[in-house]
Amino acid sequence: MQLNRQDLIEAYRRMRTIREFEDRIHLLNEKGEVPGFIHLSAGQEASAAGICMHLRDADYIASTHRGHGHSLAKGCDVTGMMDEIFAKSTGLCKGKGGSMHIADLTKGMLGANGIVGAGIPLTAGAALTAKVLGTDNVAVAFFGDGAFNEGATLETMNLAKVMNLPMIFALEDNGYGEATPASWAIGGDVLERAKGFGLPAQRVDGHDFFAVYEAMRGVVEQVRAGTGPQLLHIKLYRYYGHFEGDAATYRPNGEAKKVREEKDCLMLFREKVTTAGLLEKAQLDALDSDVVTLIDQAIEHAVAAPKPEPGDLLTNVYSSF
Amino acid sequence: MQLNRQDLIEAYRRMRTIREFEDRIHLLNEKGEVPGFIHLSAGQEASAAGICMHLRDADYIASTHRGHGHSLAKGCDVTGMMDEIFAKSTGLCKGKGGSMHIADLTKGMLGANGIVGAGIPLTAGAALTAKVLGTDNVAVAFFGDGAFNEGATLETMNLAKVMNLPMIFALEDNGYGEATPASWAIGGDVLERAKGFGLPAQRVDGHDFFAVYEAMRGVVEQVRAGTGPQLLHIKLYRYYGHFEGDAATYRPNGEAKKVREEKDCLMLFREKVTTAGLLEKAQLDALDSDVVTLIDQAIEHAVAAPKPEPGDLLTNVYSSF
Amino acid sequence: MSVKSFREALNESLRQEMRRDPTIIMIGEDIAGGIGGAGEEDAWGGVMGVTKGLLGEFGANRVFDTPISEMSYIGAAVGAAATGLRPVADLMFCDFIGCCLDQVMNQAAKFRYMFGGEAEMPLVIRTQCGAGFNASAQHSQTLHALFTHIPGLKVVMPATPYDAKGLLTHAIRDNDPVIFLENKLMYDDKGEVPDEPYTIDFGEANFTRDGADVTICALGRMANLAAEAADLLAGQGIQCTVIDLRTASPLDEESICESVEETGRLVVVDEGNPRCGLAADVAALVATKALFALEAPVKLVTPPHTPVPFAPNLEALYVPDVARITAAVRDVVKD
Amino acid sequence: MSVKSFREALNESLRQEMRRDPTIIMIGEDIAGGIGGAGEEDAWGGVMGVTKGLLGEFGANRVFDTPISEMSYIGAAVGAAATGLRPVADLMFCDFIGCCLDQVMNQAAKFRYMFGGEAEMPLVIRTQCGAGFNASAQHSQTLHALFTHIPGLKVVMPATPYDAKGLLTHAIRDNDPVIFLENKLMYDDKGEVPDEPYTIDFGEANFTRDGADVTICALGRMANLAAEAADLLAGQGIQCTVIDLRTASPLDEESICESVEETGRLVVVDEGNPRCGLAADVAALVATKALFALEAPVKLVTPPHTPVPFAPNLEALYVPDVARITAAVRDVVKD
Ligand SMILES: Cc1ncc(C[n+]2csc(CCOP(=O)(O)OP(=O)(O)O)c2C)c(N)n1
Ligand SMILES: Cc1ncc(C[n+]2csc(CCOP(=O)(O)OP(=O)(O)O)c2C)c(N)n1
Ligand SMILES: [Mg+2]
Ligand SMILES: [Mg+2]
Repeated sequence: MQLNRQDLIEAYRRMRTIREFEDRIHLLNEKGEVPGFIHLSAGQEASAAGICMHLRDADYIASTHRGHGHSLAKGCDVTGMMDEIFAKSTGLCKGKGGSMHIADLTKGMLGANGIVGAGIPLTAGAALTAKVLGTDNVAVAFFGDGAFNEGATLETMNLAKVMNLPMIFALEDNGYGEATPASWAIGGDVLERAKGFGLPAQRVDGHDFFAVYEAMRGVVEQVRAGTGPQLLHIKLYRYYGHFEGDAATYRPNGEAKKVREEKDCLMLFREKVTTAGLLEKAQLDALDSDVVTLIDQAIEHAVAAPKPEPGDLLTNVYSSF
Repeated sequence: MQLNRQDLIEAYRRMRTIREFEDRIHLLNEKGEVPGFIHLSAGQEASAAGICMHLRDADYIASTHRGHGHSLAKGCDVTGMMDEIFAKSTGLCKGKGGSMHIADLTKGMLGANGIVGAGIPLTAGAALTAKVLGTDNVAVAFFGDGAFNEGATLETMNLAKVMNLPMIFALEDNGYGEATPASWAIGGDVLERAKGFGLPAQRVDGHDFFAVYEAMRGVVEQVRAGTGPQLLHIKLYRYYGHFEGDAATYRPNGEAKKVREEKDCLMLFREKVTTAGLLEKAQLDALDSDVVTLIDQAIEHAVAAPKPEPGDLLTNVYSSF
Repeated sequence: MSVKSFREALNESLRQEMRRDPTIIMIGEDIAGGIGGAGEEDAWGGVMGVTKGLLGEFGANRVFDTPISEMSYIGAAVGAAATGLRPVADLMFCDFIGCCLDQVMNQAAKFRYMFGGEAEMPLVIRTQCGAGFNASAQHSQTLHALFTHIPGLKVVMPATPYDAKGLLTHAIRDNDPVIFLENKLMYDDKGEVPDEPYTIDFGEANFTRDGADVTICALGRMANLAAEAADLLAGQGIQCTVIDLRTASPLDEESICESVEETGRLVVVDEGNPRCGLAADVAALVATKALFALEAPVKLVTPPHTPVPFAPNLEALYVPDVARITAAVRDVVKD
Repeated sequence: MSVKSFREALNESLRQEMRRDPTIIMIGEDIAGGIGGAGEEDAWGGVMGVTKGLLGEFGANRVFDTPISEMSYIGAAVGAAATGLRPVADLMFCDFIGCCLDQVMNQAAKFRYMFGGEAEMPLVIRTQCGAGFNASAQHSQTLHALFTHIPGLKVVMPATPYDAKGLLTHAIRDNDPVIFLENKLMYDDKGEVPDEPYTIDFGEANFTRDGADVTICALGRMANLAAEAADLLAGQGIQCTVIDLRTASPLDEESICESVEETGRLVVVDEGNPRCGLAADVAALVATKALFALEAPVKLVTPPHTPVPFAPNLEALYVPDVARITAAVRDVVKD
């Protein structure tokens, strides 16, 4: 799939929506206006968009504690997500899940997840469904550098290989698992480790939407064709702390600033498409303000939306109640 | 450490003891004279002996459900083991553990284990003890090809690497995990997988005591010196079924017979040492009959030994009772 | 209707349901056995032979052997259940839950709730429990209480071949995650089992004996021992009501309380660990909801709070037996 | 003696014990934070800052950050405990037990028994529990019952800074595996704490209020709510005995039964899931051992049997609070 003008706009729209979503939640959280344990993905947008642009609703992804970007990129409703994060009954999970559990199975979004690594076996299950039902759907597990050392992740690389599942391991390496550098926590080399499980693997610059998009194009084509699982090692960076409230003192001074200034995925995207004359600056600016409006409205909606009813405490435990 | 005459005798004695121990338990089990879930290691003796000959009491090993050979090779008392397998109060675990839980911490034997993969994190703990206390002890995890796909195993390869633990991964690949061929169950190549975690790794013929011994010599020297964990991929074969009672119908006809005839580790050892004039046949034969006597006596002891007392049911739960 | 073993009853349920619904799959370690090898393809049909022949009938795209990777394949079953399949996963021994609890406790059990109802989880995990096999501390546990403690799970433990088939069929058709515990001593138990498919509802206890003096609650193998004890005691003039709970979650609270209202006495027999176990749970139910019916202290017949010992003579003392049950009943009726 | 926070009390216990005994180590994810990085070395001291400063004092051969690999590092702690160290492992949230239960349930808890007494297991696992933080279903559980169900484990849940220090110090010196649960809402709670080391024995409940009308049992944060409720009720003429159990395993059965013998009424408050939970366990104890003392049905105040909801208004309904406790007490005394 070559990127036409429409696609480029869509890609930018998705990335910009994520950024605005995250930046605004950051501010709202500082002011104490949203509850919960929140992990923001600002800085990592090119990965979510570059991958999900290749997916259809029937393809599944599973995400992590840092799931807003993946959810938005996979097509979850902005208002439904914002309502959820505000703990409202109109939220995607009726206010019962929150930031760490946003899910929309109708969009192929199997859930953010509070347990590091847990989304990966789940993704294998979605891939298994595709295999058994004989569709050509694929399933993508997003996970972090820290999650790369969980047993669930490692086992599933093997399982997916030997079961020949249509599954993609999207390792988003932002350099840290909480406060711990990936360079310390990961023994050996990421690509070699994946290959040691028999998985084709490649590294890609996660700040560059086009790099992610191109790599994923080839991967998804092969995986859909049934050649078995693959891994993408996507190098990127998160701008905010590990969770909202974390001052990120474990990062060298100025590290985040430098990445923002030199490699920001939105900036790079704008440069590329305007330099190449594919889109105009004015168009992108207009999109930016559309997105601001969208998020404004979502927040407005979320603030006004009703809380869950007391009785909701006891529903959705089993199929019968 | 070069093998002198004494060492050769010791090596042979250990291997022969294991074989005789296993063969006799096989027969006893057929006759219904020993209780429990039993997994025999006959055929795999060269690995247990070749590795443990390099270890001292203060070095630890952890074993698997198939633990008799490792225990014997590490110096556990034959009578204590036999008594345990017979569920007697004089057993190494007072009859409360049985075949799958034989342990003797005073000999550095951290326990057979009924849970596939569970011994591997435990071994990392023993290695951690060595590191913290500043001894030059090492710790060896024995495990099978099937266990190589457990999260516990995979996580620990990484943990041991990044914590630089004095630990050796002894992967005894007998071609099957229960009824499932390793060639199917392991995605990718074993050595590449280990190297993907940053572990030096080598393959060795587990039918050949000398090959195991030589490989382990180099490995243990480096690991003791503090250069970090390594993996040995030891190719071997189990003669009996997965557990006692398993007819092993999943193996091609004649596979076991062929290995026994062509690659039996005791046979190969005898050939080598007699051909090279290092030991004489008569000497080996005498050793064989010593071992038979030893096992005879152990069985006799086990048969006569007292069962646990009813009160033993309630002891050893906590340090206070 | 014909006489079948527990093993055959389970196999028949699986076979009939898989014929009925092509989205039902099976996944586990050696549930076929020999996969990828040169030997017989369906070499085992599970360690206990329960799934024997299913690979042959349904093929390798319905019956999946896996590597030894519980977190991963149980998790895959959870993910498959959320996305359109109805997996019956096999966890060889319930003791191995320690290797995959997260996928059961934090994923399968919570999806529906966390997602505000927008998830189905038609997952069955079949697993073995029970001591008496000299299999020692890591292969003999009976962990239904651990599962019962987790909201979102259903927990089933059949006592007879008839119940095994009916409850498993129900479990497969249920849209919630079900932990289905099979006592490893019972696979050769025999009983009348209808040939056609049928279901037994969850949360509906089975009154296997009727008597006015005391209520005995139990499930799984213990329910059979309780019935045996009741028969013995009947000969001695003590009439017991025996309630086979069938499912630990949901629990048929009503039947228990009603029976205790009638008999005034309660003995709970259970093979799980006593602390925070199912026996305590049933006792607490009565202490909160039917206290004034009690004419004697409740008696719990459980193993001691210890791991399962290896030695057969100790193991025999560990597992509740008919003698301990009758003694407990005699104790409560004399008060 | 000086006023310290719960967090400080724990830190002091760890620091003093590590000074005393060089075989005590700490291991966990980000218990220092920043290891291997260019930033501040001891960036976090644990997500809640409890272990802050310990890396600085004891160095990187006593305080170990790990990769995100619970089975492996908890297992390493178990192995280290069996071979001569006294590890204090940190499991960030008790919800993560699903990733490492095997090493806790089948290894640490069973070694001594399986090995016929020939193993020591001086292991402490510190972990967070508790709802009320809007942290949703996978970061808010209170799983002490799951641990209590497992023979071989000891289970501790302190209610005050004083108890936190004394119980943690005891846990570190104990030769059995101890699960030490800290409620995440309590780290800033303040109280008088002696500066010198001291221990509080396990299995010895703390009578925090004395009253003849009803016995309230609880532990951890719920024990404080129970005391609050008792104070409120005292003003209304209802006198409560409040028993802070301190440890769920071992359980101070004697104190509970003796108190119920005196008051004739029992309310158990607990934040765990109700089915096969600790509240049921305590109720069962009394139903079996002190039944005839009861003048009213036992009341259990627990969350409903559901996952923990995210929405703060639902979560507030989920966690037991003073109002629900007082209501329950009023209910049992009116019978
Ligand atoms: C099983 C488990 N262990 C630990 C945690 C605590 N935790 C939450 S996020 C996180 C770091 C994850 O790092 P990474 O995978 O790199 O993702 P990132 O946060 O960088 O996006 C940790 C340790 C958890 N939620 N689950
Ligand atoms: C966690 C766990 N899963 C499954 C089993 C059942 N089981 C016992 S031995 C075994 C096969 C192990 O294969 P391998 O590691 O190759 O060792 P081998 O038996 O060949 O010596 C299996 C699946 C178990 N005991 N523990
Ligand atoms: Mg990261
Ligand atoms: Mg093997």
